[in-house]
Amino acid sequence: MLEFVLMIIIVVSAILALIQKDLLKAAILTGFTGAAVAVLFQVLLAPDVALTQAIVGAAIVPVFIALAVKKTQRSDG
Amino acid sequence: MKLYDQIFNVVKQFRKLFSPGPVTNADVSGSITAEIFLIVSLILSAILLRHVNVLLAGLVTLILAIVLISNIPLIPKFKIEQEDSLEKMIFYAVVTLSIIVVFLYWGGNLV
Amino acid sequence: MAQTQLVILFTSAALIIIGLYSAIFIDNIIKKIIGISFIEEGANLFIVAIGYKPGGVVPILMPGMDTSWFAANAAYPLPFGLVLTSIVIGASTLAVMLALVMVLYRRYGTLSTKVMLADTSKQEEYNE
Amino acid sequence: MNELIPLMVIVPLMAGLLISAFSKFNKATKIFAFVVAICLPIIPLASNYGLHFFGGYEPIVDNVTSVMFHPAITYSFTFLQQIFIAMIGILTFLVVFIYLTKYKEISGPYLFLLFLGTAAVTAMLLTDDIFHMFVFFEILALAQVGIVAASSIDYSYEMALKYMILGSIGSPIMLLGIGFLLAMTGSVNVTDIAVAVHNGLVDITSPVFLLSLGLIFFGWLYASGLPPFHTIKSGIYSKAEPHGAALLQSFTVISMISIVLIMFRIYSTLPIFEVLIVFFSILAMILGVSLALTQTDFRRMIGFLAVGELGFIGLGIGLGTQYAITAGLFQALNEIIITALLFIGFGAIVNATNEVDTRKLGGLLAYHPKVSIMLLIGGLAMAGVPPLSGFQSKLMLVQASLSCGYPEISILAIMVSIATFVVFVKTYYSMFLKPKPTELKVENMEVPRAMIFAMGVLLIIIVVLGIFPDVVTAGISNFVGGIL
Repeated sequence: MLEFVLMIIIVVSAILALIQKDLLKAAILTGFTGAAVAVLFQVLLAPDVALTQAIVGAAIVPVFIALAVKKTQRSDG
Repeated sequence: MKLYDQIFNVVKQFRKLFSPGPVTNADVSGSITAEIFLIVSLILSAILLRHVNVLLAGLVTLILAIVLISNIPLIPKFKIEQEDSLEKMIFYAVVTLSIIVVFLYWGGNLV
Repeated sequence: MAQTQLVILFTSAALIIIGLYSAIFIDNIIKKIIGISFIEEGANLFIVAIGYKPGGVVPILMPGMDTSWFAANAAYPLPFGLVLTSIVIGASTLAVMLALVMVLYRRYGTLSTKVMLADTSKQEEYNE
Repeated sequence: MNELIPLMVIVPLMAGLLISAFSKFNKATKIFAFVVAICLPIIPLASNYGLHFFGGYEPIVDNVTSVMFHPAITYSFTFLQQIFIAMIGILTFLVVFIYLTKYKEISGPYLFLLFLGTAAVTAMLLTDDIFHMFVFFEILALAQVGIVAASSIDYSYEMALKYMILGSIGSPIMLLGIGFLLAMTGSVNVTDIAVAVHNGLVDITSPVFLLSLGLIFFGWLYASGLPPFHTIKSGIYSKAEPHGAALLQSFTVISMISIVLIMFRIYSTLPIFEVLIVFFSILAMILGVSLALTQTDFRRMIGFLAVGELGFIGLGIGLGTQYAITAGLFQALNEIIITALLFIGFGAIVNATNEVDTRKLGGLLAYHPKVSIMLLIGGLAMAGVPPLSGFQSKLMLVQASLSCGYPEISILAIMVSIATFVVFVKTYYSMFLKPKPTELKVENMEVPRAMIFAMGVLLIIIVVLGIFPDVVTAGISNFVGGIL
């Protein structure tokens, strides 16, 4: 059951990230996808991969994107 | 000389559109060479279909020849499609990917 | 095939398709990069799903475990090791792309792909 | 002496890291980089053939089925690897030498990128592990992007970003294909996978196996710059510094043949594999040469010609007989040298005039006679004029396609050679022979000595390979006999 919930979170937040007008929100939603994928890795019996993905996908990648947004422009237009 | 004039005019318009500069003989002869090379090599590679089916090869070659020759000059049209903007490149890459995947998944055993 | 694996495969397929869609149709370069990073994530998810064994255990040999029972029940750890490398590569690629975007934004003042990454001759016109 | 095999990757990698860390000591770094660059071609020539297992994990033989499994990452070093690694070593040495003499203040990160690319292609050639190959393929893409972005040419950042975005579509797709193979065979070692496929442990008619071919094939198209990636490949050549472009094209050729040899070992039983390769090679030849004919920027033109020549390599491998594959690999070796010569030679012209538009150039024969003669010989070698090396490999290819029963392909190959020659002569005429335009200023009368030296070395290799092709082809033919 857990994997269904995670699948919905992943797909919905991925789509929401791509239709956001505000790029900062898109960065945060990318973090949601990354975190949900990390939990999915844990469900798939890969705790080491889950740890790495939790750090990279849920923290580092959104921070990179947020930094890039801060240095450029926030709205999509 | 009709072909030469026709291509000369096209090259002139083309230069006006994309990169301004004088139109020289070398440009036009390059375009004509490219034109003839393109037509002949495409038709020649269509003949390779004879290893699949002789009738199909003849038909495809004939149709290709008619289509290509009636559409002279090809190179300007061709070059617009091959410019280096990201949109066109990604579009062609994804289209190629989907053609390869669909062709191999459903038709890979037919060859 | 177990239900879990099927769900994972659907998820990774959805991520890859979302990524390819965004690569073609989204104009904003940062969103395009976000979308492309989903392709990488989908591929990783697929490879981890290969190693999964329904009803198995985590492939770490604890003291007191029977070795033959462990060999029969543990998940296959090779794909997990591969995905670790792949995640890090994906993050570094993303970082390089974003750095290039930041440099280019200073020159063009916009994030639109149609302006920033157009044909070179058109860029010359834009700069004039 | 098998300890030398991993050193071929480790030496450039470590040297690159050290150089970029200590680049503020300018003089010492220069000497160090020069010494390492000399070592690069010597290590493969001094090493013995053999296998190297990382971590010392020897292959395990299954007692029941008597099938061998390779638990370690395996490097295999044979004649083919030796000749290609030595060649890339020579080229890296020449490029680093040109770079060191050109600038007083060297940039550590740029040298790091050059060495990183060399290490990556060396590992791709040596490795027998498909995922290891993928990792170095990604590293190579990063190094290429760095080399392009580091050049001071207009719009190089844009081109680098385009290449990177296309790469981040191409490489996950390839990873997915590797995943499919892993799911079917449970291994990433190419020898193990090939044994499993040839022993019938994998159903080769299943759509999943075919799909894995398609996905890896797409990654290969990106790595080698065949259509639809021919525009971006020629673009990044034209936006890199000339000596960087000489190295970039050799990276492309080597990654192309290393991936295609791995694919060949796994998928050679599928007839569609050869059809796909021949189709895309013919497309690359036609598109590359006909687009090169219409270019006015000569760096871009050489880029398109390089893509067109890649088609010949693919053709040799697609035909699939021992003779044809030998011809294709020999053509790959020749192309690395000849295209590097052309890029360096035309780079000397850019250096002298700061002009890349062929319409605004002319009359340079009087200023740079040495460069023009060497470029002429290089162009003749590319077009396949005897007795130069390009002639030998193209002759072999034409013979191979005739003996396979495809005379159309031989005619096409000859036509593409002629068109290549036309492109070269057209550019050569407008740069060297045409009267000099009045507004053209020749600023640097002296061409850097290092460039002349590099071109001379490459020219000697071209002539020697043209007169004695057996030195290389006999060994390559043995190697091909081993994988067929």
